[in-house]
Amino acid sequence: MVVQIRNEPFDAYAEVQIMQDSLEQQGKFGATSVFVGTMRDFNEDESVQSMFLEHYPGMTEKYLTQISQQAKQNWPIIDSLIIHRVGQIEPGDSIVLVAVWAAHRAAAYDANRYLMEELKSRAPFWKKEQLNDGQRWVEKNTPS
Amino acid sequence: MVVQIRNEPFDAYAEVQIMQDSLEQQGKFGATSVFVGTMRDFNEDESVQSMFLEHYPGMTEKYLTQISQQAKQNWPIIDSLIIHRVGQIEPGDSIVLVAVWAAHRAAAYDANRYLMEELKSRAPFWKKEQLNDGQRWVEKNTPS
Amino acid sequence: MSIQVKFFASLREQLQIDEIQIQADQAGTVMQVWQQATNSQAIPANLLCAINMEYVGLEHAVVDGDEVAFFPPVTGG
Amino acid sequence: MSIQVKFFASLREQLQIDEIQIQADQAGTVMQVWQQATNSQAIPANLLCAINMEYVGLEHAVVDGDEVAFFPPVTGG
Repeated sequence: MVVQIRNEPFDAYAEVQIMQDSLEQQGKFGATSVFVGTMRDFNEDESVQSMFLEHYPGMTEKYLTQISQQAKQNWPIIDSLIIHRVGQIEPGDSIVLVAVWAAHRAAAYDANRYLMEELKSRAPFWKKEQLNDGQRWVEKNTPS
Repeated sequence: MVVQIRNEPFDAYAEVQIMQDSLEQQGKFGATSVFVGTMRDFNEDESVQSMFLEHYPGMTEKYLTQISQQAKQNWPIIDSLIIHRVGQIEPGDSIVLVAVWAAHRAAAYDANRYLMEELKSRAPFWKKEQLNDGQRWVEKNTPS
Repeated sequence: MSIQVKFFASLREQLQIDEIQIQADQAGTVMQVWQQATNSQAIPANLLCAINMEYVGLEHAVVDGDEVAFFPPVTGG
Repeated sequence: MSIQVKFFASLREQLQIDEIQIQADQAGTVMQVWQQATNSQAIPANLLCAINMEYVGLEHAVVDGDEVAFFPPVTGG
């Protein structure tokens, strides 16, 4: 179970491969579900130049660890990985990566989506978008 | 929309990255959902040495293309990728990769799972497992 | 009327037929193709059928030049 | 009683307070911490509160040494 906050761009699929290669239970996982959230260059009909992602150091890690533990209690999963960017972010950069390894697909899919929904609704991160003519805080996340 | 049948091992996450880099709509996808099915070294309480994956050439590609088109009709997705192995497969090899790119996460998750469920229930592939003491056809897939 | 018939996986092994071409004097159904191609062997539970690579039922009509396939439940993914 | 109070994101900008330490004579609630730290500014709709990095409600009790945080709805992921 790995949770990381990153200040620099990261290569999401390379990270999945690195963690997968390090799993002790090689040959035991039949299903891997991966979600990657990527910064878009527009939002709510406006072009977005870049973004600053603020977080609450300490609480983010604590919260993401708690939901990772909860996922492991709720579903028969083997392991999970969450990486989340903070700081200055450019369009095309990965913002969030969630990966879940399990023997079978239902647990992998369900736990992955649970982690993303919990992260989106409660993890203390805040986005501020730089537009052509100023900046704005994103006010709320969409519920699904 | 890409559908491929492969006779040789493939690097699932590298394939996702290659397809992603080739998408015309850079900066437009905010959500990528990836599922990878991997060969396990046991099944139904028995150790499995390797596996042979038979398919119906022509019908598999046709069927996978149909469900990819259906996914694009059902959800606001940007693109999708399906790669499926056939032939002789070893534990740890990727069997199937499904990736879906969308603006938002609900469409990416839902379309990905739809593709996997349709693939599992109807795509003409058949697995024959090599055990320690002989071989056996896998009789049916689990429904979820 | 000429029909190409294919069998896959465990069904191919049981029947020991990979592919066979059958001739018929008149139009028929997938069921009749099965009977002619297998010498009327019992139809397995959960048998799946396709004409020209599209799923069909046993009562579906077959026409000259069709490719008919029979196979067990699929186990890909 | 000494309480560390933190504000994040748009709330931090509006109040122009990043972090402040407040002293209180007696035990109180998160609501009272808000009032003391902000000079009783109106409580924003959808305000979120945490004590020691765990979500709590405004009526939750605060004890000496607690870290209390206030922030707007989260927008990560």
